[in-house]
Amino acid sequence: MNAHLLVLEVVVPLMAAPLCMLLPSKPAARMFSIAVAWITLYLAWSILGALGATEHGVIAYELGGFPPPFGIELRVDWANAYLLLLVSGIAAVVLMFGPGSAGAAVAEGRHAFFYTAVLLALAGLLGITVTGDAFNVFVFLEVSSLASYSLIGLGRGARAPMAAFSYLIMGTIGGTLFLLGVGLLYQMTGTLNMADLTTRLPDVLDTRTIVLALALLIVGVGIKLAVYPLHQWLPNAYSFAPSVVSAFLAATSTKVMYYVLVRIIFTIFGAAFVFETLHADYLLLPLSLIAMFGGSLAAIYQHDLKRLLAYSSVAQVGYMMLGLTLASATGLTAGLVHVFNHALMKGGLFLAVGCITAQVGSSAMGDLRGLGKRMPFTCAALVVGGLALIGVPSTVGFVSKWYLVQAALEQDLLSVAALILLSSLLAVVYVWRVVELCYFSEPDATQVEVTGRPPVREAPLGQLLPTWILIGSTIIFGLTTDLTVGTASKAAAQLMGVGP
Amino acid sequence: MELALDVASWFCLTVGAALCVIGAIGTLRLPDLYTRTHAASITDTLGAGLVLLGCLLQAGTPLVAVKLVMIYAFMLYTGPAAGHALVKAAYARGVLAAGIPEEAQEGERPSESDLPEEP
Amino acid sequence: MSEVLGLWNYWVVIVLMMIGLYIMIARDSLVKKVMGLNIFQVSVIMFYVSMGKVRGGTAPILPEGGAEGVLFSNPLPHVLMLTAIVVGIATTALALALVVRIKEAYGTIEEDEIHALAGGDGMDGRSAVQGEAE
Amino acid sequence: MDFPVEVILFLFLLATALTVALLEDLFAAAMMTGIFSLLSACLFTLMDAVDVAFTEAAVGAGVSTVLFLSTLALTAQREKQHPFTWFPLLLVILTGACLVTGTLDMPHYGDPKAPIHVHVAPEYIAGAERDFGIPNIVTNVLASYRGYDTFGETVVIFTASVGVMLLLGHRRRRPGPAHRPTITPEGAARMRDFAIVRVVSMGVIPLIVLFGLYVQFHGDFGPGGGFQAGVIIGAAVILYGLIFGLSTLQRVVPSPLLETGIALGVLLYGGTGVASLLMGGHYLDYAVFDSDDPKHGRHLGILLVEGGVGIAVTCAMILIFYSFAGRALAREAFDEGGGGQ
Repeated sequence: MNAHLLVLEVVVPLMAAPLCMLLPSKPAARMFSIAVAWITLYLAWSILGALGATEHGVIAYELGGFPPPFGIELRVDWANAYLLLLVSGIAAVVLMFGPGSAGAAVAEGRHAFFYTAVLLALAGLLGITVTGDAFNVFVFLEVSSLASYSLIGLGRGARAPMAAFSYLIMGTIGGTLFLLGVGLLYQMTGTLNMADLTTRLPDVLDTRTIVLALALLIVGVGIKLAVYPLHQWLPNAYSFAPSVVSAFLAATSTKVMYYVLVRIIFTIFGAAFVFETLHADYLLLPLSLIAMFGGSLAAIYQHDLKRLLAYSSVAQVGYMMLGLTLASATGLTAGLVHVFNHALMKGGLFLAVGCITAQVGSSAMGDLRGLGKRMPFTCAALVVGGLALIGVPSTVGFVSKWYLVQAALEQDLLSVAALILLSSLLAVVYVWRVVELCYFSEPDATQVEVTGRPPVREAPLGQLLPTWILIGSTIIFGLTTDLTVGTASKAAAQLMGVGP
Repeated sequence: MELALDVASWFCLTVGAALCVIGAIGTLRLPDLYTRTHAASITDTLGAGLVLLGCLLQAGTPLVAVKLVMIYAFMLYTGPAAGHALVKAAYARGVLAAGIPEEAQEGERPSESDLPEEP
Repeated sequence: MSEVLGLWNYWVVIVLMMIGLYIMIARDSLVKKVMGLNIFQVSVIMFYVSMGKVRGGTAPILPEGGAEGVLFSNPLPHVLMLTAIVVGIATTALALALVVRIKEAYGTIEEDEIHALAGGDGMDGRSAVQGEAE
Repeated sequence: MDFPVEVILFLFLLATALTVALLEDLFAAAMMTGIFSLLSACLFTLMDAVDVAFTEAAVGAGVSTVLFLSTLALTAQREKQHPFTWFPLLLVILTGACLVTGTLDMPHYGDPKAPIHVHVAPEYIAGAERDFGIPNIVTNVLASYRGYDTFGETVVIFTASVGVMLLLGHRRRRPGPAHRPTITPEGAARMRDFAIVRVVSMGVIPLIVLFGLYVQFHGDFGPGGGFQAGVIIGAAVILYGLIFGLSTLQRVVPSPLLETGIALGVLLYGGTGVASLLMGGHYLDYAVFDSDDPKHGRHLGILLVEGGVGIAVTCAMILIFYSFAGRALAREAFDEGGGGQ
């Protein structure tokens, strides 16, 4: 069984999805999908363990028994093993939350379809992460994207389908540009296997076609990753989607796309070509700095908590891109650590918003007034998550910013280090707005009467538990960094070609 | 023998192609939907039929020949039916024929109340 | 000159792609956007298929007498593009389903009118709240 | 020799694409997109990609046209005129210029010495006869070397139908003023009154299904395979629904049956892989199915996975049609959809 871990990681959720659709009842589908997500988490953990036992830190699997580059190869090293653990872990926790507001949008008797779609999105993301074949990335990218478009379209209110449609148009442009880029690479080298591409690309690196291929791949992935200025779909998609879907996508989808970008730049093309020959950092570095500030500034002016978090995601993608652009082992470690940490905090925060919308019926900032007394645990989760976003010591945010600043200082980019710290102050502003509303302002008496809803109570345990698992782990992984930083630094060393 | 076959097939192909062009001109130039459909049917049956016959004469194996015959049979069967459905739908929707006064076309078509009302 | 003869069809495909892309980003009608999406994807498929063509080659199906001395076009792009076509129709179906939902919610499928109805370009928090509460 | 034909077809394609861009009548534009697909299918045939051409014709000119027309019947028939803006045009021209620059170092069209023709592909052509004995190399590569991609492809179509059912699968609880409940039965009744259409379709539909089955099982030898067969059989069933009404069709093929079918199709594909795992091979390694004769085992495996694709795609096509037709507010979906067949 051990030998087939890689393929099982994808096939288990992939085959569970149609099975889940056939389940007759809502609780059965829910329990089944949770179980499947935990199995994938277990498999991801085993893969990480198996990787530690190997000599070079690489596990490969030949699908259909055909040797690469003829058949499709699955190939896992430290970077994707780390991502597998993150994605399956988030899915395992988020699925426990239940469908939230998406439940209302699904027709009676079709509730299993919601879980089917989540499992498909999960399978797609795991498939992207585990594969060693460039075209296969596209196939699983589309599986996960199609599932996420439909999940976003389930959001409450009239605007969710429009947000999903805009995302679909942008996402398909991105996916198709990616496909075109893969096509150009294939045309110049004759292979689709990533490892084979790495060996065959140096012969043709000086052609304009390869430069174009790189540009297409970066733009294609950049759209799905919401790299500034290609992020326009993200705020609407995250704020109109059901909260649980926002939590899942914010914590996994962009993270996997970040991994794909890292794989393209560092494994396929090589950092030397991208950053020393082409000087992509001249473009990417300013863009990531603009994202950090633009995203945070926009977040400050939002009137809706979900939208605030969505804009904060744009800023956080900026931090990750900054780590990548620094093109050093430390920078890459910082980027990868931040991927993990941001997934924990954003997942937890969106779940907390899910608790609030389930009780209050809205995520508008105004409705947060005085919520600290009525929903103490949920608001505490918001505060802890917010502190992690700022980067307060003993939270995960501090760890990633520490490494990021260190990487900037390593290259004598003092100004960049200063900007990182400065942008954290912006996070303080928008987090403080939330804290102030929750704890230091009284609920609007008129508002309560107008809405005429039953008094707001604390969210049920079934929703609080997953929220606090994620929020709690932002503290745990802020204190013990062995798993995150340890694995990320191994992955970074491997990607830079220095390590084992 | 070879030559005779070639000549015959060339003849069929050329005439078939010419008929297709005539059908196309008719579809563009005729005044209304009904006459245009009529022109298009030339392409459907005669033009395509002759082209297929020309190909049939060039067919090397019986399998190919049988396939070509089946294609033509299918076209003969479905083409007119599709044209019929199209024209009848247009008629029911109130598309007028050219050259006939509008009043003369009233009355015979199903009245609007028979149709499910518009959203 | 040899470039013109050797690369012209890639250029035509690029023009087609750009027409599709233009429809997607410039037109306001959502259905029209999906049509542009179709054209864009078919052009990329055509790009792949043209690079699989070998001059003087034939379709990659082994003839009955054996494949001795027969030159085949490259089958791999064909295989990949079959998958891409399926992805294309799947995306189209989902996009059109969303369009139907949007029409039901707003009564129009013109993007600018939807934004006007939704209040601003979607950057306004108040309208986000209304959307949520509906 | 085929050079001028290609040039002419490309010119037609350009004209069609421009027409789609300029037309304000969305029905006409939908038909033009169908024609665009058909022309591309012709070009694919010239470029030796017969399987791709087949699929594009069935999907682009068939299924997606029906989907477009059903959507238009539910939404709007004309596009509004908008003032012209320069920015998108400039962006597109710039992108196009970059792409053209990138093509300059490419191997030329049809060059037999291009990297893609010398590196991996020769093995596929040699292996088709040596290891598989399947004449259609495309079917062979699709189901064996890249069988995992094809599994993903089946899941893509499954995902799309799950998504469409999630979004459109339920009736609106409170229809707005502009909407009426579905009027499918009446709309269909009119088509049913067309005696000629009814009789012809009763003759044609079984033939189409038969042809679909031929495509399914002949895919090893000629162009075709599970996906194309699924689309064709699905189209036949949809045609039946267009003529005899959605409610009649749903009595014949009820929705739950299709939902089970699509799930089983995906499971059959994935299950073939799991079976090969359990028999000691790698995932989707069909050779283990017959330890004495790997060729035979591979045949069996390819038959099974193609069957899975066929079942899943047939059910997916019909389910997607159900979701749209179930929302049909006007009879146009049926009239015009029937004309588009």
